Amino acid sequence: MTVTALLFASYAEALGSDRVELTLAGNTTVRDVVERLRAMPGGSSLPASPLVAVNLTYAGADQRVESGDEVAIIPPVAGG
Amino acid sequence: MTVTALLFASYAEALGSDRVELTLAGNTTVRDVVERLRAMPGGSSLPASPLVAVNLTYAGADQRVESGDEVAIIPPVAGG
Amino acid sequence: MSIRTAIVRGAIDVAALLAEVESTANGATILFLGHVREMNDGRAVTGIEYSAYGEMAERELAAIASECAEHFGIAHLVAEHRLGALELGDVSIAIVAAHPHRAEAYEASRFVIEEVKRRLPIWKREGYADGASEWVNAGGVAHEQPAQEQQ
Amino acid sequence: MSIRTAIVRGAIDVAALLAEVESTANGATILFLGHVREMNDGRAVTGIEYSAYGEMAERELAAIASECAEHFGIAHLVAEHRLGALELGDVSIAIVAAHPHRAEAYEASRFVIEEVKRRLPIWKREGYADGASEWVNAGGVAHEQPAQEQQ
Repeated sequence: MTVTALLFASYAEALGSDRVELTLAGNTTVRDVVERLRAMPGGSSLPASPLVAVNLTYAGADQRVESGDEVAIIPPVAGG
Repeated sequence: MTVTALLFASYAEALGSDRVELTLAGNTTVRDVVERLRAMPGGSSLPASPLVAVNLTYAGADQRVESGDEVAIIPPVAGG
Repeated sequence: MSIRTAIVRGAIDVAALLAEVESTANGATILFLGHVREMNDGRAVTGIEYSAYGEMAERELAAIASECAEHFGIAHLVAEHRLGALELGDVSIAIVAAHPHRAEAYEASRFVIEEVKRRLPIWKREGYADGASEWVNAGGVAHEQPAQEQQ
Repeated sequence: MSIRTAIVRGAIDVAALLAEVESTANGATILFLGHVREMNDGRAVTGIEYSAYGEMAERELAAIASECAEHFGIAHLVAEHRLGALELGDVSIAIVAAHPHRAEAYEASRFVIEEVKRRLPIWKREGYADGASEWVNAGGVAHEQPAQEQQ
Protein backbone atom coordinates (compact mmCIF):
# COMPACT_ATOMS: atom_id res chain seq x y z
CA MET A 1 0.00 0.00 0.00
CA THR A 2 0.98 3.63 -0.47
CA VAL A 3 0.65 6.60 1.87
CA THR A 4 1.62 10.20 1.33
CA ALA A 5 3.79 11.76 4.03
CA LEU A 6 3.71 15.55 4.30
CA LEU A 7 6.57 17.51 5.84
CA PHE A 8 6.58 21.15 6.90
CA ALA A 9 8.86 23.94 7.99
CA SER A 10 12.05 22.65 9.67
CA TYR A 11 11.14 19.02 8.92
CA ALA A 12 10.71 19.70 5.20
CA GLU A 13 14.06 21.44 5.15
CA ALA A 14 15.75 18.57 7.00
CA LEU A 15 14.49 15.94 4.56
CA GLY A 16 14.77 18.22 1.54
CA SER A 17 11.14 17.59 0.56
CA ASP A 18 7.65 18.52 1.69
CA ARG A 19 5.96 15.42 0.26
CA VAL A 20 7.13 11.80 0.21
CA GLU A 21 5.21 8.83 -1.27
CA LEU A 22 5.89 5.75 0.85
CA THR A 23 5.20 2.12 -0.05
CA LEU A 24 4.49 0.12 3.09
CA ALA A 25 3.34 -3.34 4.12
CA GLY A 26 -0.18 -3.77 5.50
CA ASN A 27 -0.92 -3.46 9.26
CA THR A 28 0.89 -0.16 9.36
CA THR A 29 0.69 2.48 12.11
CA VAL A 30 1.67 6.11 12.42
CA ARG A 31 4.79 4.96 14.26
CA ASP A 32 5.86 2.87 11.24
CA VAL A 33 5.51 5.87 8.94
CA VAL A 34 7.60 8.02 11.25
CA GLU A 35 10.29 5.35 11.52
CA ARG A 36 10.48 5.05 7.75
CA LEU A 37 10.91 8.81 7.42
CA ARG A 38 13.57 8.91 10.15
CA ALA A 39 15.57 6.30 8.21
CA MET A 40 15.71 8.56 5.18
CA PRO A 41 18.62 11.00 4.54
CA GLY A 42 18.14 13.97 6.90
CA GLY A 43 15.44 12.06 8.75
CA SER A 44 17.33 11.95 12.03
CA SER A 45 16.18 15.55 12.59
CA LEU A 46 12.65 14.22 13.16
CA PRO A 47 11.86 13.35 16.77
CA ALA A 48 10.89 9.73 17.46
CA SER A 49 7.39 10.82 18.47
CA PRO A 50 6.46 13.92 16.53
CA LEU A 51 2.99 15.37 16.37
CA VAL A 52 1.18 13.65 13.49
CA ALA A 53 -2.08 14.24 11.66
CA VAL A 54 -3.75 11.56 9.54
CA ASN A 55 -6.13 12.95 6.95
CA LEU A 56 -6.16 16.38 8.65
CA THR A 57 -6.81 15.11 12.19
CA TYR A 58 -4.25 14.75 14.97
CA ALA A 59 -3.47 11.07 15.53
CA GLY A 60 -1.59 8.95 18.09
CA ALA A 61 1.46 6.79 17.28
CA ASP A 62 -0.61 3.60 17.38
CA GLN A 63 -3.25 4.74 14.93
CA ARG A 64 -3.62 2.47 11.88
CA VAL A 65 -2.74 3.94 8.52
CA GLU A 66 -4.64 2.85 5.42
CA SER A 67 -3.63 2.94 1.77
CA GLY A 68 -4.12 6.43 0.36
CA ASP A 69 -3.92 8.15 3.73
CA GLU A 70 -2.24 11.51 4.05
CA VAL A 71 0.14 11.43 7.03
CA ALA A 72 1.42 14.85 8.06
CA ILE A 73 4.39 15.21 10.40
CA ILE A 74 3.77 18.41 12.35
CA PRO A 75 6.73 20.40 13.74
CA PRO A 76 6.15 22.35 16.96
CA VAL A 77 3.48 24.86 15.96
CA ALA A 78 4.09 28.60 16.16
CA GLY A 79 0.92 30.27 14.95
CA GLY A 80 -0.58 33.47 16.30
CA MET B 1 -18.02 78.08 56.85
CA THR B 2 -19.50 77.16 53.51
CA VAL B 3 -19.09 73.97 51.46
CA THR B 4 -20.57 73.07 48.10
CA ALA B 5 -22.38 69.73 47.95
CA LEU B 6 -22.72 68.16 44.49
CA LEU B 7 -25.47 65.66 43.70
CA PHE B 8 -25.72 63.40 40.68
CA ALA B 9 -28.10 61.11 38.85
CA SER B 10 -30.74 59.61 41.15
CA TYR B 11 -29.56 61.69 44.14
CA ALA B 12 -29.88 64.94 42.20
CA GLU B 13 -33.39 63.95 41.18
CA ALA B 14 -34.33 63.01 44.74
CA LEU B 15 -33.23 66.36 46.16
CA GLY B 16 -34.34 68.33 43.12
CA SER B 17 -30.91 69.91 42.71
CA ASP B 18 -27.40 69.02 41.59
CA ARG B 19 -25.64 71.64 43.70
CA VAL B 20 -26.35 72.83 47.24
CA GLU B 21 -24.38 75.49 49.16
CA LEU B 22 -24.30 74.51 52.84
CA THR B 23 -23.34 76.73 55.77
CA LEU B 24 -21.85 74.61 58.54
CA ALA B 25 -20.11 75.05 61.87
CA GLY B 26 -16.36 74.36 62.11
CA ASN B 27 -14.99 70.87 62.93
CA THR B 28 -17.13 69.38 60.23
CA THR B 29 -16.75 65.93 58.66
CA VAL B 30 -18.08 64.24 55.56
CA ARG B 31 -20.65 62.54 57.80
CA ASP B 32 -21.99 65.94 58.94
CA VAL B 33 -22.45 67.07 55.34
CA VAL B 34 -24.32 63.88 54.47
CA GLU B 35 -26.57 64.23 57.53
CA ARG B 36 -27.41 67.79 56.61
CA LEU B 37 -28.35 66.72 53.08
CA ARG B 38 -30.44 63.82 54.37
CA ALA B 39 -32.44 66.25 56.49
CA MET B 40 -33.44 68.23 53.40
CA PRO B 41 -36.69 67.58 51.48
CA GLY B 42 -36.14 64.41 49.43
CA GLY B 43 -32.91 63.74 51.31
CA SER B 44 -34.16 60.49 52.82
CA SER B 45 -33.36 58.85 49.46
CA LEU B 46 -29.67 59.24 50.26
CA PRO B 47 -28.10 56.33 52.12
CA ALA B 48 -26.59 57.10 55.53
CA SER B 49 -23.12 56.21 54.24
CA PRO B 50 -22.97 57.06 50.55
CA LEU B 51 -19.78 57.13 48.52
CA VAL B 52 -18.34 60.65 48.85
CA ALA B 53 -15.55 62.55 47.12
CA VAL B 54 -13.99 65.67 48.60
CA ASN B 55 -12.30 67.89 46.04
CA LEU B 56 -12.38 65.11 43.40
CA THR B 57 -10.95 62.35 45.62
CA TYR B 58 -12.90 59.58 47.33
CA ALA B 59 -13.12 60.25 51.07
CA GLY B 60 -14.21 58.41 54.21
CA ALA B 61 -17.06 59.53 56.49
CA ASP B 62 -14.64 60.83 59.13
CA GLN B 63 -12.65 63.03 56.79
CA ARG B 64 -12.56 66.69 57.82
CA VAL B 65 -14.23 69.19 55.52
CA GLU B 66 -12.83 72.69 55.18
CA SER B 67 -14.49 75.88 54.06
CA GLY B 68 -14.67 76.03 50.27
CA ASP B 69 -14.46 72.28 49.81
CA GLU B 70 -16.47 70.56 47.09
CA VAL B 71 -18.21 67.53 48.60
CA ALA B 72 -19.71 65.21 45.98
CA ILE B 73 -22.22 62.55 46.95
CA ILE B 74 -21.65 59.68 44.52
CA PRO B 75 -24.53 57.31 43.66
CA PRO B 76 -23.63 53.71 42.80
CA VAL B 77 -21.51 54.10 39.68
CA ALA B 78 -22.54 52.52 36.38
CA GLY B 79 -19.89 53.43 33.85
CA GLY B 80 -18.57 51.23 31.09
CA MET C 1 5.21 55.74 26.27
CA SER C 2 1.76 56.57 25.00
CA ILE C 3 -0.90 56.64 27.71
CA ARG C 4 -4.02 58.74 27.12
CA THR C 5 -7.55 58.82 28.52
CA ALA C 6 -10.55 61.03 27.85
CA ILE C 7 -14.19 61.52 28.70
CA VAL C 8 -15.85 62.46 25.40
CA ARG C 9 -19.29 63.54 24.16
CA GLY C 10 -19.09 62.49 20.51
CA ALA C 11 -18.75 59.09 18.85
CA ILE C 12 -15.56 57.21 19.68
CA ASP C 13 -13.26 56.72 16.68
CA VAL C 14 -12.12 53.14 17.27
CA ALA C 15 -9.77 53.00 14.28
CA ALA C 16 -8.01 56.13 15.50
CA LEU C 17 -7.50 54.62 18.94
CA LEU C 18 -6.03 51.46 17.43
CA ALA C 19 -3.67 53.56 15.31
CA GLU C 20 -2.67 55.58 18.36
CA VAL C 21 -1.11 52.63 20.20
CA GLU C 22 0.65 51.14 17.17
CA SER C 23 4.26 50.29 17.90
CA THR C 24 6.56 47.57 16.61
CA ALA C 25 7.53 47.00 20.26
CA ASN C 26 4.17 45.26 20.77
CA GLY C 27 3.22 41.71 19.89
CA ALA C 28 -0.37 41.92 21.13
CA THR C 29 -3.10 44.54 21.11
CA ILE C 30 -6.42 44.14 22.92
CA LEU C 31 -9.37 46.39 22.13
CA PHE C 32 -12.34 46.34 24.48
CA LEU C 33 -15.59 47.93 23.34
CA GLY C 34 -18.63 48.40 25.56
CA HIS C 35 -21.91 48.86 23.69
CA VAL C 36 -25.50 49.75 24.46
CA ARG C 37 -27.24 46.37 24.53
CA GLU C 38 -30.81 45.79 23.45
CA MET C 39 -31.73 43.82 26.59
CA ASN C 40 -30.88 44.35 30.26
CA ASP C 41 -32.36 42.28 33.09
CA GLY C 42 -34.99 41.00 30.68
CA ARG C 43 -36.20 44.45 29.61
CA ALA C 44 -36.01 45.78 26.05
CA VAL C 45 -33.67 48.80 26.07
CA THR C 46 -34.01 51.62 23.53
CA GLY C 47 -31.06 53.78 24.56
CA ILE C 48 -28.91 54.99 27.44
CA GLU C 49 -28.15 58.48 28.68
CA TYR C 50 -24.72 58.62 30.30
CA SER C 51 -23.88 61.39 32.76
CA ALA C 52 -20.80 61.94 34.93
CA TYR C 53 -19.07 63.96 37.56
CA GLY C 54 -16.97 65.07 34.65
CA GLU C 55 -13.90 66.55 36.29
CA MET C 56 -13.55 63.64 38.69
CA ALA C 57 -14.27 61.04 35.98
CA GLU C 58 -11.39 62.45 33.94
CA ARG C 59 -9.07 62.27 36.94
CA GLU C 60 -10.14 58.74 37.90
CA LEU C 61 -9.83 57.39 34.35
CA ALA C 62 -6.35 58.89 34.08
CA ALA C 63 -5.45 57.37 37.47
CA ILE C 64 -6.70 53.94 36.37
CA ALA C 65 -4.57 54.12 33.22
CA SER C 66 -1.55 55.19 35.20
CA GLU C 67 -1.98 52.35 37.71
CA CYS C 68 -2.43 49.92 34.82
CA ALA C 69 0.73 51.12 33.10
CA GLU C 70 2.72 50.70 36.27
CA HIS C 71 1.22 47.39 37.32
CA PHE C 72 1.41 45.58 33.96
CA GLY C 73 4.32 47.40 32.36
CA ILE C 74 2.00 48.73 29.68
CA ALA C 75 3.53 51.49 27.56
CA HIS C 76 0.66 51.87 25.07
CA LEU C 77 -2.81 52.38 26.47
CA VAL C 78 -5.68 54.59 25.42
CA ALA C 79 -9.19 54.70 26.87
CA GLU C 80 -12.20 56.86 26.08
CA HIS C 81 -15.59 56.89 27.79
CA ARG C 82 -18.50 58.58 26.06
CA LEU C 83 -21.26 60.63 27.72
CA GLY C 84 -24.66 61.80 26.49
CA ALA C 85 -27.50 60.04 24.71
CA LEU C 86 -26.40 56.75 23.14
CA GLU C 87 -28.43 54.52 20.87
CA LEU C 88 -28.47 50.73 20.64
CA GLY C 89 -25.10 49.41 19.51
CA ASP C 90 -23.26 52.68 20.16
CA VAL C 91 -19.84 52.36 21.76
CA SER C 92 -19.87 53.74 25.32
CA ILE C 93 -16.26 52.88 26.14
CA ALA C 94 -13.21 51.82 24.19
CA ILE C 95 -9.97 50.63 25.76
CA VAL C 96 -6.89 49.70 23.74
CA ALA C 97 -3.94 48.08 25.52
CA ALA C 98 -0.82 46.91 23.70
CA HIS C 99 2.16 45.04 25.09
CA PRO C 100 5.04 42.89 23.82
CA HIS C 101 3.18 39.83 25.23
CA ARG C 102 -0.48 38.84 25.15
CA ALA C 103 -0.94 37.82 28.77
CA GLU C 104 -0.13 41.30 30.01
CA ALA C 105 -2.24 42.92 27.29
CA TYR C 106 -5.31 40.88 28.31
CA GLU C 107 -4.77 41.50 32.01
CA ALA C 108 -4.25 45.22 31.51
CA SER C 109 -7.39 45.52 29.39
CA ARG C 110 -9.46 43.67 31.97
CA PHE C 111 -7.98 45.74 34.81
CA VAL C 112 -9.06 48.99 33.16
CA ILE C 113 -12.67 47.97 32.50
CA GLU C 114 -13.10 46.44 35.97
CA GLU C 115 -11.75 49.57 37.65
CA VAL C 116 -13.97 51.73 35.43
CA LYS C 117 -17.00 49.72 36.57
CA ARG C 118 -15.87 49.95 40.19
CA ARG C 119 -14.97 53.61 40.57
CA LEU C 120 -15.55 55.89 37.59
CA PRO C 121 -18.21 58.43 38.67
CA ILE C 122 -20.47 57.85 35.69
CA TRP C 123 -24.16 56.98 35.72
CA LYS C 124 -26.55 55.70 33.15
CA ARG C 125 -30.27 56.06 32.71
CA GLU C 126 -31.70 53.32 30.56
CA GLY C 127 -34.70 53.99 28.38
CA TYR C 128 -37.03 51.03 27.78
CA ALA C 129 -39.34 49.99 24.99
CA ASP C 130 -42.34 50.50 27.29
CA GLY C 131 -41.46 54.20 27.62
CA ALA C 132 -40.06 54.00 31.15
CA SER C 133 -36.53 54.95 32.13
CA GLU C 134 -34.42 54.04 35.12
CA TRP C 135 -31.05 54.76 36.67
CA VAL C 136 -29.01 51.60 36.37
CA ASN C 137 -27.61 50.17 39.61
CA ALA C 138 -29.48 52.67 41.77
CA GLY C 139 -31.53 50.05 43.55
CA GLY C 140 -34.81 51.47 42.35
CA VAL C 141 -34.41 54.73 44.27
CA ALA C 142 -34.90 56.82 41.20
CA HIS C 143 -37.41 54.76 39.27
CA GLU C 144 -39.59 57.12 37.35
CA GLN C 145 -42.54 56.42 35.11
CA PRO C 146 -42.82 58.55 32.01
CA ALA C 147 -45.43 61.32 32.24
CA GLN C 148 -47.91 59.67 29.90
CA GLU C 149 -48.11 56.61 32.13
CA GLN C 150 -48.74 58.45 35.39
CA GLN C 151 -52.48 58.27 34.97
CA MET D 1 -25.21 33.38 14.78
CA SER D 2 -22.17 34.68 12.99
CA ILE D 3 -19.08 32.51 13.35
CA ARG D 4 -16.41 32.70 10.66
CA THR D 5 -12.73 31.83 10.41
CA ALA D 6 -10.20 32.04 7.61
CA ILE D 7 -6.56 31.52 6.77
CA VAL D 8 -5.63 34.44 4.52
CA ARG D 9 -2.65 35.62 2.49
CA GLY D 10 -3.37 39.35 2.28
CA ALA D 11 -3.55 42.05 4.93
CA ILE D 12 -6.28 41.54 7.54
CA ASP D 13 -8.99 44.23 7.42
CA VAL D 14 -9.55 44.81 11.13
CA ALA D 15 -12.36 47.34 10.68
CA ALA D 16 -14.27 44.88 8.49
CA LEU D 17 -13.95 42.17 11.15
CA LEU D 18 -15.27 44.51 13.84
CA ALA D 19 -18.21 45.43 11.61
CA GLU D 20 -18.90 41.76 10.92
CA VAL D 21 -19.71 40.91 14.54
CA GLU D 22 -21.79 44.02 15.23
CA SER D 23 -25.08 43.19 16.90
CA THR D 24 -27.22 45.06 19.40
CA ALA D 25 -27.44 41.77 21.32
CA ASN D 26 -23.87 42.34 22.50
CA GLY D 27 -22.65 44.52 25.34
CA ALA D 28 -18.95 43.75 24.92
CA THR D 29 -16.60 43.19 21.98
CA ILE D 30 -12.98 42.08 22.35
CA LEU D 31 -10.53 42.37 19.50
CA PHE D 32 -7.20 40.59 19.78
CA LEU D 33 -4.43 41.48 17.36
CA GLY D 34 -1.13 39.63 17.09
CA HIS D 35 1.67 41.58 15.46
CA VAL D 36 5.19 41.00 14.26
CA ARG D 37 7.32 42.35 17.10
CA GLU D 38 10.71 44.00 16.64
CA MET D 39 12.39 41.89 19.33
CA ASN D 40 12.16 38.19 20.20
CA ASP D 41 14.36 36.50 22.79
CA GLY D 42 16.65 39.49 22.71
CA ARG D 43 17.22 39.41 18.94
CA ALA D 44 16.23 42.21 16.58
CA VAL D 45 13.58 40.85 14.20
CA THR D 46 13.10 42.24 10.70
CA GLY D 47 10.13 40.16 9.54
CA ILE D 48 8.39 36.81 9.76
CA GLU D 49 7.44 34.31 7.06
CA TYR D 50 4.35 32.34 8.09
CA SER D 51 3.62 29.00 6.49
CA ALA D 52 0.96 26.40 7.23
CA TYR D 53 -0.52 23.02 6.56
CA GLY D 54 -3.24 25.06 4.94
CA GLU D 55 -6.12 22.65 4.67
CA MET D 56 -5.68 21.42 8.23
CA ALA D 57 -5.13 24.93 9.61
CA GLU D 58 -8.47 25.96 8.14
CA ARG D 59 -10.18 22.99 9.74
CA GLU D 60 -8.54 23.48 13.13
CA LEU D 61 -9.28 27.19 13.27
CA ALA D 62 -12.92 26.49 12.40
CA ALA D 63 -13.00 23.79 15.09
CA ILE D 64 -11.54 26.16 17.69
CA ALA D 65 -14.22 28.75 16.87
CA SER D 66 -16.93 26.17 17.07
CA GLU D 67 -15.72 24.90 20.44
CA CYS D 68 -15.50 28.49 21.65
CA ALA D 69 -19.03 29.26 20.54
CA GLU D 70 -20.37 26.23 22.33
CA HIS D 71 -18.29 26.62 25.48
CA PHE D 72 -18.85 30.35 26.08
CA GLY D 73 -22.20 30.83 24.38
CA ILE D 74 -20.58 33.14 21.85
CA ALA D 75 -22.78 33.95 18.87
CA HIS D 76 -20.48 36.46 17.16
CA LEU D 77 -16.91 35.42 16.54
CA VAL D 78 -14.57 35.95 13.64
CA ALA D 79 -10.91 35.00 13.39
CA GLU D 80 -8.37 35.35 10.58
CA HIS D 81 -4.77 34.17 10.51
CA ARG D 82 -2.44 35.53 7.86
CA LEU D 83 0.29 33.59 6.02
CA GLY D 84 3.22 34.73 3.91
CA ALA D 85 5.89 37.37 4.44
CA LEU D 86 4.97 39.86 7.15
CA GLU D 87 6.84 42.99 8.12
CA LEU D 88 7.32 44.55 11.54
CA GLY D 89 3.99 45.67 13.00
CA ASP D 90 1.90 43.67 10.51
CA VAL D 91 -1.13 41.89 11.96
CA SER D 92 -0.64 38.11 11.86
CA ILE D 93 -3.89 37.20 13.58
CA ALA D 94 -7.11 39.02 14.44
CA ILE D 95 -9.83 37.58 16.66
CA VAL D 96 -13.09 39.39 17.40
CA ALA D 97 -15.44 37.96 20.01
CA ALA D 98 -18.67 39.67 21.05
CA HIS D 99 -21.09 38.67 23.78
CA PRO D 100 -23.86 40.25 25.87
CA HIS D 101 -21.43 40.26 28.85
CA ARG D 102 -17.74 41.14 29.06
CA ALA D 103 -16.52 38.19 31.15
CA GLU D 104 -17.52 35.72 28.45
CA ALA D 105 -16.14 37.93 25.68
CA TYR D 106 -12.73 38.08 27.37
CA GLU D 107 -12.66 34.37 28.11
CA ALA D 108 -13.72 33.46 24.58
CA SER D 109 -11.08 35.69 23.04
CA ARG D 110 -8.36 34.23 25.24
CA PHE D 111 -9.55 30.68 24.54
CA VAL D 112 -9.19 31.19 20.78
CA ILE D 113 -5.66 32.60 20.87
CA GLU D 114 -4.44 29.99 23.37
CA GLU D 115 -5.86 27.14 21.25
CA VAL D 116 -4.35 28.71 18.12
CA LYS D 117 -0.94 28.74 19.82
CA ARG D 118 -1.42 25.16 20.98
CA ARG D 119 -2.68 23.39 17.89
CA LEU D 120 -2.94 25.44 14.69
CA PRO D 121 -0.47 23.86 12.21
CA ILE D 122 1.28 27.11 11.36
CA TRP D 123 4.99 27.83 11.51
CA LYS D 124 7.04 30.96 11.41
CA ARG D 125 10.52 31.69 10.27
CA GLU D 126 11.87 34.84 11.83
CA GLY D 127 14.34 36.98 9.97
CA TYR D 128 16.88 38.88 12.08
CA ALA D 129 18.78 42.11 11.70
CA ASP D 130 22.05 40.15 11.44
CA GLY D 131 20.78 38.44 8.26
CA ALA D 132 20.07 35.05 9.86
CA SER D 133 16.66 33.40 9.96
CA GLU D 134 15.24 30.69 12.18
CA TRP D 135 12.16 28.58 12.61
CA VAL D 136 10.50 29.73 15.83
CA ASN D 137 9.88 27.06 18.48
CA ALA D 138 11.81 24.43 16.56
CA GLY D 139 14.45 24.04 19.26
CA GLY D 140 17.23 25.03 16.93
CA VAL D 141 16.80 21.99 14.68
CA ALA D 142 16.45 24.09 11.60
CA HIS D 143 18.79 26.93 12.36
CA GLU D 144 20.17 28.11 9.08
CA GLN D 145 22.67 30.79 8.29
CA PRO D 146 21.96 32.87 5.21
CA ALA D 147 23.95 31.83 2.14
CA GLN D 148 26.20 34.87 2.14
CA GLU D 149 27.43 33.98 5.61
CA GLN D 150 28.35 30.35 4.82
CA GLN D 151 31.90 31.25 3.90
